[in-house]
Formats: sequence, C-alpha cells, structure tokens
Amino acid sequence: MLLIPCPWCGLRDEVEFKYGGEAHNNRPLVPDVHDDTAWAAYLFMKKNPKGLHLERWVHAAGCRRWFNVARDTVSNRIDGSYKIGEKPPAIAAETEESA
Amino acid sequence: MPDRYRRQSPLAHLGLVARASEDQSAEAGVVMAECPFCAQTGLRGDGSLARFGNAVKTVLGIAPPTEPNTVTGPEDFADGARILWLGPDEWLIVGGDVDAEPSGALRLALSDRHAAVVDVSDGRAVIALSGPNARDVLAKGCPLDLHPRAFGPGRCAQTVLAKAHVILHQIDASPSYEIYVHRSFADYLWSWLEDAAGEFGVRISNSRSDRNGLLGGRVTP
Amino acid sequence: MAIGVSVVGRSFKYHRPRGVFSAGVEEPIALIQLGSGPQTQPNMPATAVELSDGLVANSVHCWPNVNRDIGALAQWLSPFMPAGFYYKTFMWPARRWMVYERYIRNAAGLGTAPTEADPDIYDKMHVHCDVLVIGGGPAGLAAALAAGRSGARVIVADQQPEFGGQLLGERLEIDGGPAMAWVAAALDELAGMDEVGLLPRTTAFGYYDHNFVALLERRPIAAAETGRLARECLWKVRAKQVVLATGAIERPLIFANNDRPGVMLANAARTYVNRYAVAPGNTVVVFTNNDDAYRTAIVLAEVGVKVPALVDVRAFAPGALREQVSAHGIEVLNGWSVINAHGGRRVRMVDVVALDEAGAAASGSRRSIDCDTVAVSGGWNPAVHLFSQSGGKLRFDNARACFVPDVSVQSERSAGSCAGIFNLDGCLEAGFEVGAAAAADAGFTHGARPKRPRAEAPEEQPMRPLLWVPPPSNGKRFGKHFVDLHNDVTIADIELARHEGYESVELTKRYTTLGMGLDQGKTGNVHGLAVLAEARGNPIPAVGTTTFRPPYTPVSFGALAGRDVGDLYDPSRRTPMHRWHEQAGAVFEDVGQWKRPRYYPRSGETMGDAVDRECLAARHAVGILDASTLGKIDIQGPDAAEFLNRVYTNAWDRLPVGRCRYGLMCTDDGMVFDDGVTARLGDAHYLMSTTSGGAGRVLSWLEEWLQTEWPTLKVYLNSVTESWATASVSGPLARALLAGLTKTDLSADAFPHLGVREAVVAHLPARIFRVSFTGEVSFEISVPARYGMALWTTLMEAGQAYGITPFGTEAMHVLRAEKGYIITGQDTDGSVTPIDLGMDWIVSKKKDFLGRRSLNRVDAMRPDRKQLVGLLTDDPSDVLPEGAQIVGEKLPQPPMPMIGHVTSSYYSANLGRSIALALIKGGRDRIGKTVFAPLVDRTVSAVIVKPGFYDPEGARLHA
Amino acid sequence: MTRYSVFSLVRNGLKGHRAWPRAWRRAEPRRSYQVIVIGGGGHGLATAYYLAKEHGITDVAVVEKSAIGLGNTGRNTTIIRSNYLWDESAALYEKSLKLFEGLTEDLNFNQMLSQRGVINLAHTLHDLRDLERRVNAIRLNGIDSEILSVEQVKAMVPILNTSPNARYPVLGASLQRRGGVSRHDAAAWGLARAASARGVDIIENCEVTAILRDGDHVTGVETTRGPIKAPKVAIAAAAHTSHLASMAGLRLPIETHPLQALVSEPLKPLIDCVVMSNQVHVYLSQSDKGELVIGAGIDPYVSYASRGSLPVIEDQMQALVHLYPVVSRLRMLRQWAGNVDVCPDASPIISLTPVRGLYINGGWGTGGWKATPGSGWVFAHTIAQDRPHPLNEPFSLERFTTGALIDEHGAAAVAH
Ligand SMILES: Cc1cc2nc3c(=O)[nH]c(=O)nc-3n(C[C@H](O)[C@H](O)[C@H](O)COP(=O)(O)OP(=O)(O)OC[C@H]3O[C@@H](n4cnc5c(N)ncnc54)[C@H](O)[C@@H]3O)c2cc1C
Ligand SMILES: NC(=O)c1ccc[n+]([C@@H]2O[C@H](COP(=O)([O-])OP(=O)(O)OC[C@H]3O[C@@H](n4cnc5c(N)ncnc54)[C@H](O)[C@@H]3O)[C@@H](O)[C@H]2O)c1
Ligand SMILES: Cc1cc2nc3c(=O)[nH]c(=O)nc-3n(C[C@H](O)[C@H](O)[C@H](O)COP(=O)(O)O)c2cc1C
Ligand SMILES: [Zn+2]
Repeated sequence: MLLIPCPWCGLRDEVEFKYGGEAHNNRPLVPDVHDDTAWAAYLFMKKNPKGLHLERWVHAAGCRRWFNVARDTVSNRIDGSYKIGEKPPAIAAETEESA
Repeated sequence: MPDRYRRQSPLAHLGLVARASEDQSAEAGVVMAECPFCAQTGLRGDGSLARFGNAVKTVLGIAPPTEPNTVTGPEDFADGARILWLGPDEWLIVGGDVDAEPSGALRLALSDRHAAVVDVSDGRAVIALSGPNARDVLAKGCPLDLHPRAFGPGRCAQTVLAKAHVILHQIDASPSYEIYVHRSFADYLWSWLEDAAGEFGVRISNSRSDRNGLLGGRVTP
Repeated sequence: MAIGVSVVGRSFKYHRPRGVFSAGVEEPIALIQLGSGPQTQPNMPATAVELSDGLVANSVHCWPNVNRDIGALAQWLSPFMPAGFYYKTFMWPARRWMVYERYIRNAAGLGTAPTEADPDIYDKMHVHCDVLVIGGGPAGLAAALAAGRSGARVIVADQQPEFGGQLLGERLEIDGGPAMAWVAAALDELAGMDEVGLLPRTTAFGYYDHNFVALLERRPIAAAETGRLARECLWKVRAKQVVLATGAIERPLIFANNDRPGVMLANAARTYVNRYAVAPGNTVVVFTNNDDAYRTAIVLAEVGVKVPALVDVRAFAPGALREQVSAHGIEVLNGWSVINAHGGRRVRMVDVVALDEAGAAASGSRRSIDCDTVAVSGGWNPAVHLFSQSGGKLRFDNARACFVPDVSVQSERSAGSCAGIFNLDGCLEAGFEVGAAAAADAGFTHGARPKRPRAEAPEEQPMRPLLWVPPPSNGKRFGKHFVDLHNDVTIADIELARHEGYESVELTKRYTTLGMGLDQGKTGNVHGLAVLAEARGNPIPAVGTTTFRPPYTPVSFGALAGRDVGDLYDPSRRTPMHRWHEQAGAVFEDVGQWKRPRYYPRSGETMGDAVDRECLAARHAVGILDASTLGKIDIQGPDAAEFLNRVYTNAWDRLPVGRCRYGLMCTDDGMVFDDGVTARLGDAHYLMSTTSGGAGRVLSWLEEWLQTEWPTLKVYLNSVTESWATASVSGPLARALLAGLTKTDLSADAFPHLGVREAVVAHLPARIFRVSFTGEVSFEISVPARYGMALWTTLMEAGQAYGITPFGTEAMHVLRAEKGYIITGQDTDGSVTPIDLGMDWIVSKKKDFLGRRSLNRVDAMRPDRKQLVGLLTDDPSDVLPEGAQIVGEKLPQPPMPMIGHVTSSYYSANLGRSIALALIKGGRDRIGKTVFAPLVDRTVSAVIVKPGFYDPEGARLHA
Repeated sequence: MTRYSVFSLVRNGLKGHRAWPRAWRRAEPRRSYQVIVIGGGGHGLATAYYLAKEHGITDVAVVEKSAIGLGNTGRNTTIIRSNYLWDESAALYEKSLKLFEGLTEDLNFNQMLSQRGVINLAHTLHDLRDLERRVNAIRLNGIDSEILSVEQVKAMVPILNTSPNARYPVLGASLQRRGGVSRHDAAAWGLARAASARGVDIIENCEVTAILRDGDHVTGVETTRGPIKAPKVAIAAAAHTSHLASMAGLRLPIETHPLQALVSEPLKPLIDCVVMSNQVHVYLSQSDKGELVIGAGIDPYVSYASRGSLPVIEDQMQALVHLYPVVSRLRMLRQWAGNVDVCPDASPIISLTPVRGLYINGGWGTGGWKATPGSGWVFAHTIAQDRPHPLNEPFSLERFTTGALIDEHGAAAVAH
C-alpha cells in the first residue's frame, strides 16, 4: 500500500488519494486545429510505461490539491512529487518532449 | 431574527442531551459529544500574499495559518475564532454562534480581492471525542499517525475516518479531538464511533454543547 | 496425543489416515473442525489451537469417521489418479463433466462452513512505528530490546500465545541461566518501555508496498466472550523499519509411506516433551541428516521414551552428541536410511537400509525396527515468506539446502534463524545488531548498547543436504513418497509433471497442486523444488521458488472486513428532514449513498396508488419534495463565467444576476456527464447545482480542470451541498402557499421562471429558486440545514389548507418524464451526446467547451445514432418496463436486430396513460412510426413521438 | 499426440505413468516463421491453434517470455459468460462461449467447463433498470438470459443475505444459465498441446525485446534467444501490450492495472453458481477443489507489480460479508494479482495496426478469460486474411479515432 508524498501534507496513506492518470497530457489549447487522430491521441492514448511514470494524484480526502508523482510502475517505488506546473527535476527533458 | 429554538443540530435526532444526563459509568474510556451550532466559514484566498493574511487578521484577530495542517487561535470554541488550515488556499474559520452571521465582516474586508468567504456552518457536524482511549478509537478507522510524537494539540488534518472524510483537530493532550464531518454522514460516523468505542466504555457528554448554545430537537414532524 | 489419538485427519486426495506432523502453524495435515454452530471454524491446524475448557474438535474430510473413512477407497484407485489426471479424463462424453463434477466437488474440499451468520465482531487498528519486529524468539526479543532502548517506537508481534519462539520447546541456557528466564526478563524490560508494544497471538501475514505490514491478532476466547471485544483484530502497521525474526521451520526427510500417523518432525517431538510434557509416542525411531535430531533422541530418552535407534544418513557422526545418545543406550546407525514406514492408522515398524559408500544408493544391509513414531529431521528452512513478499531476493545456501535472504528491497532486515543463523548465540547477536541498526535508520541512535547476552555455541557438524532418501541400487522406488502431505503430492507426481513438460516450477505447482494447500507448503516446498531440480538435471536455484504470497497463515474474511459490516457497511447519508420522512412512513430508495424517500404510501395504498396520488397533487394542488440531496457548488471569482463557459455546453456571459440557467456538461469525449441549473448570485458569484449522485464526482472533476489545466483562472469552488436544506414546492397552489410565508413578491412578473431571490421564508434566511423539474410553477427553497426540519414542518402545516402532498423520487420521475426532461445516468449512459438528446439548443457553436471537439468526430455525426424520443404504447394501460429493447420489425424469435431501448417509463395519472422515453437509432426520423418491444411474455407495440407529453408549450411553467 | 482416453489412462497407470509424452513439444526457435505470435497466454495459444486448424497455417511460433499460461490466463477467477450488453460484444463473447462448449472434445483435454450459471445481483432501482435492459438485449441477440426474483436467487444461493433490511438489499438478479466457470490452466495446456500437435512451435523462456521493421512493414522480432523473422507478427501479450506496441512506435489506449483475486481454504460445497454484484462489489464462486474464488475491481493506479494493495481486499471482504454473512469465519488462503490491460471503453482491441503485418489483440481488461477461444479464432482469421473478421471489425483501433466506442461499463455489470 502506497505512502504518497503530498507536496503540502507530507507522506499520507494511499487511501486518502485519488489517482488521476498520466501527467503532462495537456488538453490542446485549440482543439479544432487537431485532426481526429491527434484528438484521439489526446483523449485516449497512453504511454503506460513499464518503469518511471509521471502521473497525477489528488489528495482527495486531504487538502484537495492535485499534484504530480514520479513512480516506478514495476516496483511502485515513488521518487518524489511535484506541484502542477513544475517540472520533475531529474527528468525535465523527457517531460518537455511530451508536453 | 430567526427562531433559535427551531434549529436542529445534525445529531439532534439521537437525543444526546437526554443520554448525557442519564447516569453513566464514570470509568468510560471514551467521552463523546456533539458540538452543535458553531459557526464555520470557508475561506479561500492566496495565502502567500501578506495583504490577504493581514486583512483576515484585522477582522478576526488571528491570521490564517500558512503551515499546513495547523490551527491558529484559541483552543476553545468559547474563546473566539480559530482558523484551521485545509489547503494552501483554503481555511476553515470556526467559532461563535452560527446565528450571529460571523462571515459578513470578513466578506466585506476581502471584497476587493480575489477571495471567497462562504458560510458552511451547517455543512458539517462537529463531534468531540476525548478520554484515555480516544486515540485508540480513532486508530481503528484513521490511517494518520496520531502518536504524540507525530500529532498533537494545535494540529489539524483532513483525512479518512471509517468511510467518511473528516477534518480532525486535536484540542489538547488528554487527548481530546474535534471531528468535523459532512452533515449527511454525521449519523453514520456517530454510530461507527460509538460502536468502535464500545470496548472501552462510552460516556455521552454535553459539556461542549452546553457551552455553545442551545440544543435543538423541539420539532416534531 | 496424551490420550493416544493418532489419526487426526484424512488426506485430501487418497483419504489416507494422517496424524500430527508438527508443533506449529506449519502443520500440513492435522486439521480439525473447531467448535460448532455459528462459531464453528473449519480446517484449523490442531497444532496451533490453544486448548480451552469445553473445546469441541472434529476431524474434517472423512465419512463416517476419521478411523473408518469410505473415501479411503480412493487409495486403491491411486495408480490411475496421478497428478493432473482429471485433465485427461472425465470427458467421455464431455458434456457429462458436470455430472462427474458433482461427485468430485463433494469428495473434495475439507471442512464445512458455518450455516449461520457469524455472531462475533472484528476490529482493525492503524499503527505507525519506527521498528516493527516480527517474531518474538531470541532474535526478535534481542532486536526489540536493542531498538526499544534507543527510544524508538517498537512493536513486537509473535503468532504464538507466548513469546520465546524455539526456546519454548527447548531446555537451553542464556547467560548461564535458563533461557526462558532471559525471555521473561526481556519481556519485563520491554513491557516497561512506554513506546514498545507487545502483541502475542499476532501473525504478520502480509508485507505490502512501502513498508506496510498487516498483522492479525487473535484474542483469547475468554476475552472475546465479553461481547464488546473483537475476536480478531487486523493491525495495519506502517513501519519505518522492519525486523524479520520469523525463525526457521524444520522439514522432514522423505521416504516411502512417510505420511503414516506417527511420522513427525523431530523438533516437534522434542517440543511436545519439553513444552507440553507429552510423549509423542512410546517407541520412537529418530531419523536425521543433521545434528539437531540427536537432541531430540536425548530428550526423549531422558523422559523414558524408548528410542531403539537413531538413523543418520551421514556416514560420520557428531562426536559429543553421539556419545550422549549412545550413553542413553540408543543405537546410532550412521550411513543408514529409513526407507519405508509400515502400519495402518499408526506406524508399526520402519525399514532401514545401509547406504553405499557414496551415500547415493540404499544398497546395503537392511533391517526392520519396531516403533510407533518416527521423529524425522531434514534440516531447516528459514521462514523467508515475509522477506520474499516484501520483494526481497533469495539466495540458495547449498550446504544447508535452503533459501536465505539476499538482497533487500524495502526497509527491512532479517535476524536470527530466518536469516540462516541456526545457533542460539548467533541469533542473539544478530538480533541485537539488527535491532540497533533498524532503530538507527529510523533516527534513533542514542542509548548505550548494553552487553548482549550469550549462549553456548556448540560445535556443529555439517548436515547432509539431502531431502529424500536415496533409491535402492536398481534406482526403482516403491511406495508413495509424499512431498506435499496436505495435497497428497508425491515424488512420482512431480517427476510425471516434469516428464510431460510441465517443468517450469510454476507449472509443476499447478499441475500437481504442490504447495497449494492450507499450509502453502511450509514443510514440503523445498523438497518439491529439489525433486524437480533433480528430474530436470538443474541445480535448485535454477529452478527457483514459486511466489510467496500473503497471507502467511490463513486470515478470516471477518477480520479483513472489520466493523464495516451490517448497517455500517456503507454510510447512509441522510438529509436534515430524514426523520420526518421516516415518521411519515416513506419508502426509501438508495441514490448513491443517500437515502431518499421514493414515495409515501398511505395505509392500504400500493406503490402505484401512492405515486398516482402524489403526481396528481403536484399538478392540481401542491406537492413538496425534499431536494436537499442535489449537489450545490459555490463558484466565486472574476473568471467564474469563463469557467462555466468551458465546462458547460452553453454560454454564460450574459446571464444576469438574479437569474438561473440550465446547463449540460460533457466529458471531453463529448458524452453527457451531468446537468443542472446554475444561478448567478452576484457579479462574480454563481451557485451550481448537480445531480444528487453526481455531486462529488462533478466537484472533483471541476477542481481537476481548474487546478491542472486552467490554474490561471481566478475561480474558487466550494461545496455547499450539505450546508443547505432544500424543499421544493411545486404545483398551481405553490405560489399561494409560499406567499403566506414570505414577503418576497412571487408574482410571475416580479419573480419569473428561472429567477433566484434571497428571501426570508417562515422567518428563516432562505434562497428561493424558481426552477422546475415537474413542469409546474415550482419554488425551490433553501435554508441553512439546521432549519431544514423547521422549514419542512412549517410548509407542511401551512400547506394543509392547500392539500399539500409530499412526493418522492418516483413521482418526481414521472412528472419530469411527462415533460420529457432527462435524468442523466438514466436516460444517458456515457454513450449519449447532447445532440442525441435533441438538445442542440443548448450546445454553443461559438465557443469551445469540454467535449465540443469530440462532437465533430465521424461517429458522433452519424445520422443513425440513438436519439431520445418518446414512446406511446398502443395499449395506453400497458407500461413498458424500463430497459425494454426496441425492434423495428417483429420476428418470430430472436435474434432480432434492436434499434434502441426504453430509458424511462411510467404510468402517468395526469395523462391517464403510459408514457416512455427511449433512445432509438435515427429516432427523430422515425417519429410517427410503430415499433415493438419484444418482452419475455408478450410484445408491446408503441408509436414514436417527440419527447414531452404534457404541456409542451410550457404555459404552466411560466404561469 | 497420444490421445487421452480411458484406455490410455489405464495402460499408463499400470506402467507407472512413465510413458506419457510431453503435452507440447519443447521447441527451439527457428530462424523464420510465417507467423509469430507474441504471448503464450490463452489468447496467443488459441490464435496459434486456430491459425493451424482453421487456416492451415502451421508455420507458427508462439514466443513466451516465461512459461505458458502464467500471465492472466493463470490467475483469473475463471468466470465465463456471454451476457454482454452491446450487440458487438454479445456476438464476440457468444462465439467464444460456443467454442468453449466444444473445447474439451476439440482439444481432447478436459476443460472442466462447468455451466453452473452466472448470477448478477441488483441492489438499486438503477441496477434493476440496467438488468432489464441487459437481459432483454441479450435475449434478443439470441443468447440465454433471464431475470430472477429475490426468492429465486435465494433458492439458488441459500447463503445469500436477502434481508430487505440490508444496507443494500437484493432487489433482483439476472441469470445466464450457460455461464459458469472453466478451468483456467486447462485452456492454456490443452491449446498448447493441440497447437503443438498441429505443428506450431511453442517457445518458452523467450522474451521479445524488439519488433523488427522494414519501413512500415514488420519483418520479425528480436528475442532473448536471438532474432526470428516473420512477415506477420501478432501481439497477444495482455498487460504488456503497450510495451510491445511501443517497440513498433505505436501508442495505444491501454493502461495496465493490477487486478487482485483470492481464494479461501478448501471447503465442502457451499455455493453452486457464480454470483456477482456491482453495487456491493465482489464476485464469488467455488472451485471444484473447494476453495471459494473471489474477486472484485482493479487497483486504481497503473502498475506492473503483480501484487495489489490491501484496502482493495478489505473493501472486497466487506462486500463479501455483507452478501454472505456465513463466510465471515472462513479464511483467505492466498491472495494475488494479475496485471490487466484496460481500455477506456472496457472493450478489447483486435485489430490491424498502422504497421503492415503487425496485429494487436489486447485491452481485455478484467474480462478476457471468457474470450480466450473466441479471441483466438477471430484473431487467427484477421492474421490469415490480413483483414478483420466481421466479429472483430468493431473492435479495431480506429474506433478511438471515429468515436465508435463500445462502452461496456456504462450500463454493464462487473466486466469479469
Ligand atoms: C485476478 C483476475 C481475475 C480475472 N477474472 C476473470 C474472469 O473471471 N473472467 C474473465 O473472463 N476474465 C477474467 N480476467 C481477465 C483474463 O484473465 C484476461 O483477460 C485473459 O486471461 C488474458 O489472456 P491473454 O492470453 O491475453 O493474456 P496472458 O495470459 O496474460 O498472456 C500474455 C502472455 O504474454 C507474455 N508476454 C508478455 N510480454 C512478452 C514478451 N515481450 N515476449 C514474450 N512473451 C511476452 C506473458 O508472459 C503472458 O504469458 C481476470 C484477470 C485477473 C488478473
Ligand atoms: N538446531 C538447529 O538446527 C536449529 C535450526 C534453526 C533454529 N534453531 C534455534 O531456534 C532459535 C531461533 O531463534 P529465532 O529467534 O531466529 O527464531 P524462533 O523460531 O525462536 O522465533 C521465531 C518466532 O517468530 C514467530 N513467527 C514466525 N513467523 C511469524 C509471523 N509471520 N508473524 C508473527 N510471528 C511469527 C514464531 O512463532 C516464533 O515464535 C534459536 O534458538 C536457534 O538455535 C535451531
Ligand atoms: C481459479 C484459481 C484457483 C486457485 N486455487 C488455489 C489454491 O487452491 N491454493 C493455492 O495455493 N493457490 C490457488 N490459486 C492461486 C495460485 O496459487 C496463484 O497464486 C495464482 O495463480 C497467481 O500466481 P502467482 O501467485 O504465482 O503469481 C488459485 C488461482 C486461481 C486462478
Ligand atoms: Zn495534501
């Protein structure tokens, strides 16, 4: 059972949180310029990586803040969390590409 | 002025006042009470701005805490307002009788900036839990570390208790706590707590309610 | 055992008699049905049950009784029942399988479940600690002392009723005194430490992610009998550091008919004597591959049990121990092996054979020795279960043929014999080291480390890493050699699995059921691996282990459920007026977690009668509905209108203060998600309402967009659902009723449809919304929740004169369906767009909103999408069932192509006929056409109409 | 292939079972094949089997990274049924159920297909509406399905708590009599044996590490045992579908989640059918060996760890005790998790891809066990003909672009 670092409340138990899926899959600012394939990519396509995953969580039963977590999907090890709008320090390059 | 005698607290239907006055075992490990009719105001604003905190302080005499999960203000409802940290831009102001409309002045003071002041007094029930086994009862349903080394008077936290979302505020080291829970869950949470506290012996008290005004319960359908 | 019971149970597959094999939780076979009535408990290992007065125990899995069991006939068929035989048989013909299955099911299974609900209660505790010590043997206690003295928060859990671990069954010394005296002193010291908790009878059964460990505490029966105390408690421990001190489990040596009652682990035999003062038998042959069983022989002889021989597969013998054994007149056979046990319900005799020089074949001279018990030791397996569950990697120790912890993944350390340290002094040393190190890693370095206790460390001769007896020189084994005593898996079964290609250890396990029983192979798994390794010609590490999974020992469902059962299974949410509804005899409906009145039957009324009455009242007089459950979200900030523009399909810039508007929300894939009315209360202040079931979902969805995608929008959202109690009065007399209770001008001109006013109603501060879900003039009156009951009762009293009638969700649904209004979640299902609902009028063409782009995809623009229409049955008294499927053409029998389904359907008392809403492919083009609903017992025909059956112009609404 | 028969069993029994041949040949990878199927789960093996049987393509390798049948095939709760809401799903799952009904004979390997009935409980009015909708749809698709009253459910499942005062009382139920359970391992082993007998190479301990391409055309795979060439490569790797697809540069609408299950201690017969509930979320059946087999929903976050988290089990047990108060003293013997490949609409993808010669079969989520033979059957067709069979045409990848999702959780019950 995960122990998730809320950037505000610190380490809290998994049951206080809700998972929000892959992070940095932002909604296109002007949806109409995207064709159906690109739109489908935004709506549905996932990296679903084996290994490092940047993902959104919300501290639902706590401070209600959304934030990002860097977690390994194989070991479930959490490398850290960061606020929305921030970049994951060590892996900034990778995020840039996906943003 | 609305008729104060017609108001009902979230747990009015349980007849807690009557139960509190019944002869109850003094050896109870857990003491439970409802704290009714305490004004609660939701406050939103940018806590990182000094102007915001100052504006609040001017009205209430205390500034909203910036340290997560802490409370500013006096321990007791009776001694004026206190402010619970709920999020980086969210607080709960508690204190005073609900019918005194406490949020008006604050709303005015913050009207020139992006902030929100919302009266949520009726949105949550407040249950006081104390006694030597109070912490054990909470531990049955709450994943937080409530050990004195990790949590103590002046701390608050939003968390899960049984199957309800609650705000937990530790009042003193005896230990006693106040639990805020959404009104519609109040009946459930009270039953759950009484059930969980059963092994320690429970005493119902109305000391908090006495201090904070009148209990409802006069309405017959 | 003391009264001479030797057959405790029957084996799973062959129904062979089985006795007591171990002295602990690893017991594979001595399973009993404990207690009777609602508190009966099947499949309990007799070796781990505490005796108490009046205890009732029966054998499981035998008929008519354990001594004469019909099922034992299976033994005669055993040549035709090898591993996996059922995959190869029972298929002639295949469809008969279910007939065979009935017999097989009855023959399988072990104990029986209670037939009444469990009267006991169960509890849970969350705890946090710096160091969790699992196991209270010498290593665990030493670790706890070291950690506890540092001031750390420590929990020590042991599955046994008493602490001490192996020491409980030994007569050893620590620091020159009895070891148990050291244990007592350690417990005293620990009990005196404020931050140390001791949990006996508590099994750590699961090691999960992030150092979360689940423990199950069993309370002594006497304590539970007080009624208020839970029978078991699930401890959910989050530990900064974990010390595993779970000990080691002795394992047997395998020989022919090694399952006969009387064959028992050597250490267990010793434990029975030392700890319980029971002799395991009268004449005991000891059989071993290591030194430790010599101690068993000595202990047995000392208490007067006859030990005719000690058989050691090793050619050499430990000097001092051998002398002591011999001194008791016990014959020591070095380089010999037991190869077979004779006897029926108890061992009668064993055959022993001398091994060849290499020890590889049982080729030498042969003897039989009379005995009633065989105490057997094949060495020890460290209890690495939890270590392995934590993700830790194991290493195989060849010299001792066992797996030991190697690489840790989580914050845990192993100490003592679970780490492969088998002597007491080493265990104590390791415990102290590891306990202190764990505390230090948790931040507790202070406290002098006291001198650690010492124990004698006698010289040990190496064991012989052999787990089953060598075959005769011709290589052919005879008789059944049991590897898994629980599931009757033999060496031959494993060899067969390998032979047929099920040679991955996981496939072997599944094909033979090795290690899949109640004991999960605690004593037999390593043997299984060894047999497989030999058959494959691989070393054991190459074969690997199967996966260690929770629970370490079985855990009751009740404990996992805790006190969240019965009425506490799920919160039932109540409105401030709940008590009134109850007393008025309302029948409730579950809507999400809410309890909502569905209708209020009067005496003698059916549901239909009541709903008709309620519906008529709302259209002809005045009805009152508790609408407190609707979600309410307070929205404030300069960007509030822009925010609404983005989340609703329609535009919000022009809504004046004091007015409301209906809105529809879509997910970004264009499907309808929720709906409701939003009011503008001030320049930058709105109040959104949502469906009752959707309130939480909508708020978190809005917060998600706001926080993650639009953080620059200046908007604050606050849930005020619970702050307000809402009563909706609806009907032609609603205005008159309300007018008597408020000064607010309620006239149509002053307070038009979709207006909102701050007001005082019945002396209460209130907000009045003129919104309507019924199609009648309606006022939704919200007051602070503490006044909900006051408002309601005042309205009821004042309403008497107008024939006020409370109505529930059912009437509300009928009334809105008469108007053709949708309910999201009922008339939509996540595959319906606003266009499908015919609500194009609410979909802005000018601005972007969530879902808009998706409405332009190929499929969303198909003309034959399902569209919302009305249905009128040809027979006006026939009410279509909701969920009825619609076909365009009646066929004599299925399959029939369906064109849609009925989403809402009611009898409308106001219209004097049935009405329905349906989603129909290309429905709007089919208006006027007849369609059919083929039901199980009849087919209903109906004609498609526009939705909106009552007052389609909305005259009543605006009246 | 030695046929299993009474005769062969007795003969071998008398010979001490030393003469049984391997169930499937141990195959070494050859340099090239006509078709490579990645994944030796039920779906991959069925695909290979039907390629050989229905399309005469026997030059096929199934490459499996560990041993066959140890993925989700080996860890599911064995429920089979075809009572799906949408026409497209009903047709696909019914095809599969029909194949299951003949599989024991077809494979000469006892599948222990037990059509003991699958019951879905309704606890709210919303549930009842959905139930009616579903039962009617299924019936009109020509598939058996019926509605049960509370009394009828109670008669079939005496241990069920049908008290009207329960927190969520049972209001009704649906039943598919032809639904039930089928032994999970038996499908993998039986399919492997039959496919192998038809010439398919089943290559275990061989992990695909790259997908080889020439332009937009697939040419084979790289494996831990060397490269293998093939003009057609078919992915049937469940949890690992996204990972493999990414080797070919594709991104899929699939997320991998842990799904947990557990078994009780072995018990004498206690429940004779499969019972599932959505509102009181748990499902229960009893295996022939006597364990109660219990499951519920996925763990909420993406994970490839084949263990789940305890709260999910706690919720599941609360639901279990709520529905069956007599089981509270019974005990969990073992819990585990699989990793399921979840699609946004809870329907699978059986499809061609933008890479020529690369085919995908995945996204089965929590409910693909029952599809095993049907999925293999249509996938084999898709691969052999290089175009989808009408049964799997609606399940193409394109549906995410057009929006023609087949949403099986909207109105569906639990999708197991
Ligand atoms: C706990 C649980 C309960 C379930 N209950 C049910 C149920 O009751 N009813 C139902 O219908 N469904 C159920 N399911 C779902 C069902 O089990 C699966 O949908 C189905 O078995 C998938 O089969 P598969 O052959 O596609 O996948 P798998 O059996 O997982 O096979 C995929 C194979 O691909 C292999 N592989 C992966 N990557 C590579 C690589 N790079 N190279 C080579 N090989 C690779 C894997 O090792 C694996 O063997 C359940 C699932 C779980 C986890
Ligand atoms: N002679 C030999 O060959 C040999 C071999 C192994 C061990 N030993 C002796 O055994 C002793 C080992 O000491 P130790 O402290 O390492 O082990 P131990 O066996 O004395 O204690 C382990 C304790 O952990 C408990 N336990 C195991 N798993 C548990 C779980 N999951 N949850 C809760 N409790 C659990 C056991 O009930 C036991 O009380 C030493 O005296 C050692 O000499 C001797
Ligand atoms: C239908 C079914 C029944 C099972 N029955 C048992 C059982 O009786 N005993 C047991 O130990 N495990 C049983 N298991 C669980 C397996 O041992 C194993 O845990 C599961 O297949 C997952 O594999 P893994 O634990 O090796 O990862 C069963 C699994 C399934 C799918
Ligand atoms: Zn937080």
